Amino acid sequence: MAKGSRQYSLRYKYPLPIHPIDDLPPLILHNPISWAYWIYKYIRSSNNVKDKIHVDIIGNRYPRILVKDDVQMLYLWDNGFFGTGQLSRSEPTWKSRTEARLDADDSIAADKSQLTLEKVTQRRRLQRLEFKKMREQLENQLLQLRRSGGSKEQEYALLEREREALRDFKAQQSFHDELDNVATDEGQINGGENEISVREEDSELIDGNGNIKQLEALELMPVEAIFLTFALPVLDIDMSSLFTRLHAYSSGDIEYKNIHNLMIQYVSYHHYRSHGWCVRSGIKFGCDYLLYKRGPPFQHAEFCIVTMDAHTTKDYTWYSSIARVCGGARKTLVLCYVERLISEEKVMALLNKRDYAGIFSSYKINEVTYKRWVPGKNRD
Amino acid sequence: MSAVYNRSEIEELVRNNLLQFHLWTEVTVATETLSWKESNIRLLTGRPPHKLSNDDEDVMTEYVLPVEMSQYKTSYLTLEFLDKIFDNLCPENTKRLTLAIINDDGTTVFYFVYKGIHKPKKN
Amino acid sequence: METTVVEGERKDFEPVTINILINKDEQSTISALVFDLEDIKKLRQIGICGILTGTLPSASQQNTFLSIPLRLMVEEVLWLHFNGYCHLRPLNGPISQNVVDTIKTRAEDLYTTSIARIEFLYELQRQYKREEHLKKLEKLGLLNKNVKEGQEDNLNSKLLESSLFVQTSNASSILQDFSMQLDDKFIINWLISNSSSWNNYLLFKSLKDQKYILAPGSRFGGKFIAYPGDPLRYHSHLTVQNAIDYYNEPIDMLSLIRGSRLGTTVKKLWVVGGVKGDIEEEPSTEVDSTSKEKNGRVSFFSIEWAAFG
Amino acid sequence: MKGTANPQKVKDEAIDSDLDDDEIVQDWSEVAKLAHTNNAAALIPKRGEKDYEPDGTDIQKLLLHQAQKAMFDTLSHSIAGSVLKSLVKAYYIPDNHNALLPHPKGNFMQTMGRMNSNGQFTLSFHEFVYLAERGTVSPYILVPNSDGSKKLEIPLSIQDLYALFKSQQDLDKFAIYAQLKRLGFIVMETKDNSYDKSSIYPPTLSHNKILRFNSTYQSIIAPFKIWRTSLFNHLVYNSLGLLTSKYTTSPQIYETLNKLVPYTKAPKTLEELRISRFNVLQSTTTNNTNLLSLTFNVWKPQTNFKKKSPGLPDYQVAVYNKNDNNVKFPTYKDFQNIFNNLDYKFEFLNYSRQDEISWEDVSFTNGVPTNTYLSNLKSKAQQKKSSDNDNNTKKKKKRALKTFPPHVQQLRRLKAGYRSFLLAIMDDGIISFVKIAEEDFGSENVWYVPTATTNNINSRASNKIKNNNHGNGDRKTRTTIVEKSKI
Repeated sequence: MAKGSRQYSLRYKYPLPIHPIDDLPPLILHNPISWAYWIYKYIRSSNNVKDKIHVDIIGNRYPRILVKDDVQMLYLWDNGFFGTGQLSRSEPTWKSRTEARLDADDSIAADKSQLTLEKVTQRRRLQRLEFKKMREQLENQLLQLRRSGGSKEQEYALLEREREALRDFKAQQSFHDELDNVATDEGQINGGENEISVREEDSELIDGNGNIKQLEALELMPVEAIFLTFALPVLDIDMSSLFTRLHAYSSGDIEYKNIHNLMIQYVSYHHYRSHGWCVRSGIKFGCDYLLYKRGPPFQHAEFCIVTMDAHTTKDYTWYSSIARVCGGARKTLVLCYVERLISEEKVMALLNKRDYAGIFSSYKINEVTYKRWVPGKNRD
Repeated sequence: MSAVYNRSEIEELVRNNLLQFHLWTEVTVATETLSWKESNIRLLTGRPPHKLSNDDEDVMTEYVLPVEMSQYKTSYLTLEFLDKIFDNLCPENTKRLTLAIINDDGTTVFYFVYKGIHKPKKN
Repeated sequence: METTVVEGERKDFEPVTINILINKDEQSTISALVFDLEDIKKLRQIGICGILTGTLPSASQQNTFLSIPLRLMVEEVLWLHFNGYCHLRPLNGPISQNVVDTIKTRAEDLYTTSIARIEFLYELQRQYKREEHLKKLEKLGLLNKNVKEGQEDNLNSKLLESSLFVQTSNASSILQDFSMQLDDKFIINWLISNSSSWNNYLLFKSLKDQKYILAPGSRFGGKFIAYPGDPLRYHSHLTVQNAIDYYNEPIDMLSLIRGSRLGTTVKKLWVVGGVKGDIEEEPSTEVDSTSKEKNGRVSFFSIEWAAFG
Repeated sequence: MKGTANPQKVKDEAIDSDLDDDEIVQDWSEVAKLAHTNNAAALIPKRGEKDYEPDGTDIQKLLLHQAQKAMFDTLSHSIAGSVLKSLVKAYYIPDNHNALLPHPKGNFMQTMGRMNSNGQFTLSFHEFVYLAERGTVSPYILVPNSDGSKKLEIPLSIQDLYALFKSQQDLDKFAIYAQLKRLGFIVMETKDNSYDKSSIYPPTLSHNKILRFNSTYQSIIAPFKIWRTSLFNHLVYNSLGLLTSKYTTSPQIYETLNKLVPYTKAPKTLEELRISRFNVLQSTTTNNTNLLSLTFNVWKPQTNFKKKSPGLPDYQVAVYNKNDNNVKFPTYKDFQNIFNNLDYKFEFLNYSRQDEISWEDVSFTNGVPTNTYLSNLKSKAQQKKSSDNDNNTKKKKKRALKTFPPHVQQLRRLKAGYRSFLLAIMDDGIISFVKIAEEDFGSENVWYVPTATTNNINSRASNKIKNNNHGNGDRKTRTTIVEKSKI
C-alpha cells in the first residue's frame, strides 16, 4: 500500500464520504447543446454512494459497530477519517503490516539485502507451517476422495499435487539457506513489530490458499455510525434499527436516562463535524473527542473536547486531571456543555415519532475553554 | 433466570489484539470462571514478546481481564469486582492484573492493576 | 522511614495547638491553622507537613517559599485528634467580635504585658548592638577606657534607638486564655460533616499507617498525593483519588486512562480506593468516630499504563 | 514594592516552578542565603535531586536533617517587623473591619489604601494583613483603659489577625489576594467602592440608548435565538435531503449539516457585548443567590498605576474552595453568569483590529466617557502622557492578530476564546488558577474544499457565498473556508 506523494493528495480529496457532484461538463453560455448535456448529466448524477456500506453490530450490553469489507474500510478512512482499525492505531493497516512482517509479499522478499536473519528464520518457519497446512488439506481431500469412492486417476492427481508442494517447499528451503548466509554476514537484527519471529500462533493467520486472513475490522464509534446514517446516508442501516440496536439489552423499555448520554455525545459530535472538523475519539487523552483541522495525516489535533451535560458539576480533581493531560499534549481543552431545551417527555415523544432531527436540534451547544493559568507568566 | 451475557466476542477480540497486534504468544482463555452480575468472567493468559516493565526480572505470564467501555454507558468496574477477580481468578501472589479496556471506538488499551498500594517504577 | 512513631512515644509528645477558624453562623468548611513554629516542627516529625501559606518577610515577592501559618487538611486534623497529638482551639464566631471583646476586657493587663515584652526585646537588642559596636571598635583599635562607659552611649543612643527592631510576632499572647466555648468533639464532628468525606479520612489513615506522607493533590488530579518520606527530600509516588463506593460506584474509565497517562510522565501511580464495611451512611454528629474507624477496611488498587497498547 | 530581600533568583525559581508545579523542589538553603541571616543554613551544600524513597542510610538522614534545618532556620529568622525609625503603625478598627494609619508612608500607598470620609488613610482588612505579614506595617489595636480615661495601644500578632477574619471564605480570598500581590499584581476587591470604576458598558443601558444600536440590533439578536430557527429547520432536514437536492460542492453539504444543532454565539465585538449585556439586564429572572461571583479585579504590575482611577482591570477573579462540601464546582450556568458580569479589558476586541484598542476610548468612568473623565481630572496632562507611553510600548511588543493569515487568526481565536475570567481554586493551602473563556466553534468553519470543484457552476446561485479566504495553509491543496452569510 505504498503511496506516492501525488496519490497521497488525491487519496484524501474528499472530506466526507458523500461527495459533491463535481464531474459536471463545462457549461458554455452560447452553446445550448452544452446546456442540455449539462442538465442531462446533472439529472443523472447523484450524491449518494453507489453501494451503501455494510455494518455488523456485535456485542450485547456494549454494542460495537464493525465494517469488515476491505474496500469499504478504506473508503471510510479516506473520506473523512471515520473509524479505527481494531488492530491498528488508527487507519486499518494490520493486514499489510502483517504481510510485511511475515514476508508474504514477494516483492519485499525478493529484495535480498533487506532480509534479516530473523526474517529468514521467520519465513522458513512460516513456510513450514504453510506446507504442513497444505499437506493437511490434501490429505483431507484424499480421505474424502477415498470415502466417496473416487477414481485412481483422481487419487493420483492429488498425490502428485502433494509431491509437488513438497518439492516447492524443499526448493524454497535451499534458496533460503543461501539467503541465510547473506543475512548472517550483514548481521542486522532489529527489534520492533516487523522483526518479531514467526510464532506457532501465526499459522492461524493463513487461509486455505496460503494468504493472510483479514482479522481486522474497522470499528465505528456509535456517534460516527449515527452520523453516517442520520446525517449522511452512507451505512446500510436505518436510524431506528441502529438506535434500537445501540440500546438493546437495556432493561425493559428505553427510558430517557438511558439515551441521554448518547444524545449529548452525538449532538456534540455533529456540531464539530458539521463545521468542518475531523472528529476522532479522544480516548488516548482521556477525553471524548480530538479535533483535527483536516485529518490525522495532515496535522496534529489542536483541541480536546469533553462533552458534558450543561448542569454537570464534578469534583475539581476531574477537571484538573483532564487539563493536565491536554496541557501536556499542548492541546486546548474545550468543555462542551450540552443543554437540553425541551422536556424529557418531549424527547421521548419525538423518539417515538422517529423524528431524530427534531431531537438533535433540541439540544444546544455551550462551550468554554479551560486552561491552567500561571500568574508568574502573565505579568506583562 | 436472567440472561447470561456472552463474553466470548470480547475474549476473542482481546486475544486477537494481544496475539496479532502486540505479538504476544501462548494467549489462551483461562478455564476458571467467576460469575458476576449476569456474566461469566474469564481471564486470558499470555506472554508478551519482551519484558513489560524494567522492574520485572523477565518476561512473565500476564493475567488479562477484558472489560468494556463505552461513549455512552457507565462502566461496571467496581472495587468489589476487582477484589473478586484477584481473589478468585488469579493464582495466589499474582503480582498484577492487566486490564484490557475495550472501547467502542475500536481501540483496546492496557493497564496494570496492582492490588493495594504499589510503588512506581524507579526508572 | 524516619518519621516512624510507635505508640509509646506519644506520651512524650506535648500536643500541638491547632487553631480552627469556625463560624457557626455559616455553612462553611474550616481552616485549620498552626502559628507556633515549634508545633510545626513537631508535626513534621510525625509526618504531618501541611502547607505554609503566609508571606515570608525576608523573601516577600515569591510564592515558592512561604511562612506561617501552616494550613492543615481536615484529614490531618482528624488523624492528629484521634491519635492524641493535638488540642483544638476554636476561633468561633462571630470571630472578630470575640477577639475584640477579649482584648477589651483584658486591655490593661495586655497593655502592661506587651510593654514589658517590647521593652525586654529592646533591651536585648541594645545589649547586642552595644557589644557588636564595642567589638568593632576594638578591632579597629579605637577602643579606650574612657569611651567604654558613658560617653559613647550618648553619642550613639539616638541612632541605636531608631534602629531597634519592632517585631510582629507570629503566635498570639492574647488568644492563650481565649475561652473554649466548644469542645473538641463538637469541632471534630463539625469537621467531618462539613468537609471532605469520612471515607477519604479512612483512605488517609490507611496510607498514613503505611508510612506515607500526604499532601493536597488536586493540582495533580487527585485528592491527595503521597510521598514515601518528607516531601523536602523525596518524590511523591501516588496520586490518590477521592474514595469511591466500594460496591456501587464504577471506576471512571476515562479518569483511569487520564490518571495513568499522567502517571507515566510524572512517575506516580494512580490509586483508587474505597471502604468495605457494613456501615455505609455518613457519620452523624453523634457517631463515635473512633469506633467507626475500625469498622471499614480500605481496599486500594494502584494503576499504571502497561507500556503497550 | 518596598525593598525587602528581592532576589531575582528566587523570583525566577518561583515562576519556573509554577510552569511545572509538579514537584516544587523546595530548596530552603537557597532562600536561607537570601534572608541575610547569617547561620548554618547558608553553609548547607547544594543538594541534588530528590531521592526515590528512604533507604535507611545515614547520608539520607543527614540530607533530610539539613533540608529541614534550612527550612526551619529560615522560618525562625525571617520575622515580620521593622526598625523603629521606619515603623508604620496600623490600627485595627473593629467597627469598620479595616485599619487606620495615622502616619502612612511607603510605596504600598501607590496601589493600596484609601482616604476615608474624615480624610484618614485606611487599609482594607486584606491589605492590612498582607502588609503586616511582610512587615511593612505593624498591627495594633487601640482599646480604652478600665476607666475610659485613655486609649491603650496593644500590639497584635499574626495569629490575632487571622482570628479576625470574618469567615472561612474570607480567609481563602485573602490567601488568593496575597498570592497575586506577592507576584506584583495590583488587586482590588470588586466590592471596593473607594475608587472610580471604569466600565465597558454605557452607564444607563436603557431601552432608548440601545435603540441607537437598532440597525445592528436585529442582526445580532437573531443568532441568539437560533435554536428556534433550528427547530423549524429540522422539518426540512432529512438525511441531507439527497432526494430533493443535489450538492455540487462540499461546503453546500456542510452548510446543510450545520443547521441542525443550535449553539450559543459568543459576543465578539463591542456592540455585541453591549447588546448581550442589555439582554441580560432585560431578563431579570436570574437567581443569583447561589452562583459563583467575581471577587477581585486584577491589574498587571505597573509603575504608573493610578489608584483613584485605575481604569478597566486586566483580569477578574472568582474564588472556589474545592474542599467545601457546601459549594460545587461551577456549572455552565455559573460560568454564563460570570461571563455576563465581566467588565475588564476584553482582549478579544483586538482580534479584528490592526492596532491595539485604546480602553479610554471605549470605556466609561463615573458615568461619563473615560476620556472626558480624565480631562476633568486635575492631573489630566500627566495622566494622558503616561498612559499614552504605556500604550506605545505595548504596541511595539505585540503584533496585532489581524496581521496574521486568516487561518492563523481563526485558530488563535478558537484557542483563546472570548470573554474570560480566572477561577482561583483553594485546596487546603495550595492555590491554582484556571482561565475559563467563552468559546464559539459554531461561528467558525474549517472545512476543506478541494480546488477541483472551483470551475463548476454553483447550482444554488441564489445563495450568496461569501469567500472569507480562510486558507488553511496546506502544502498541497489550497483550502478555502466559505461562509454562507446568515440571513
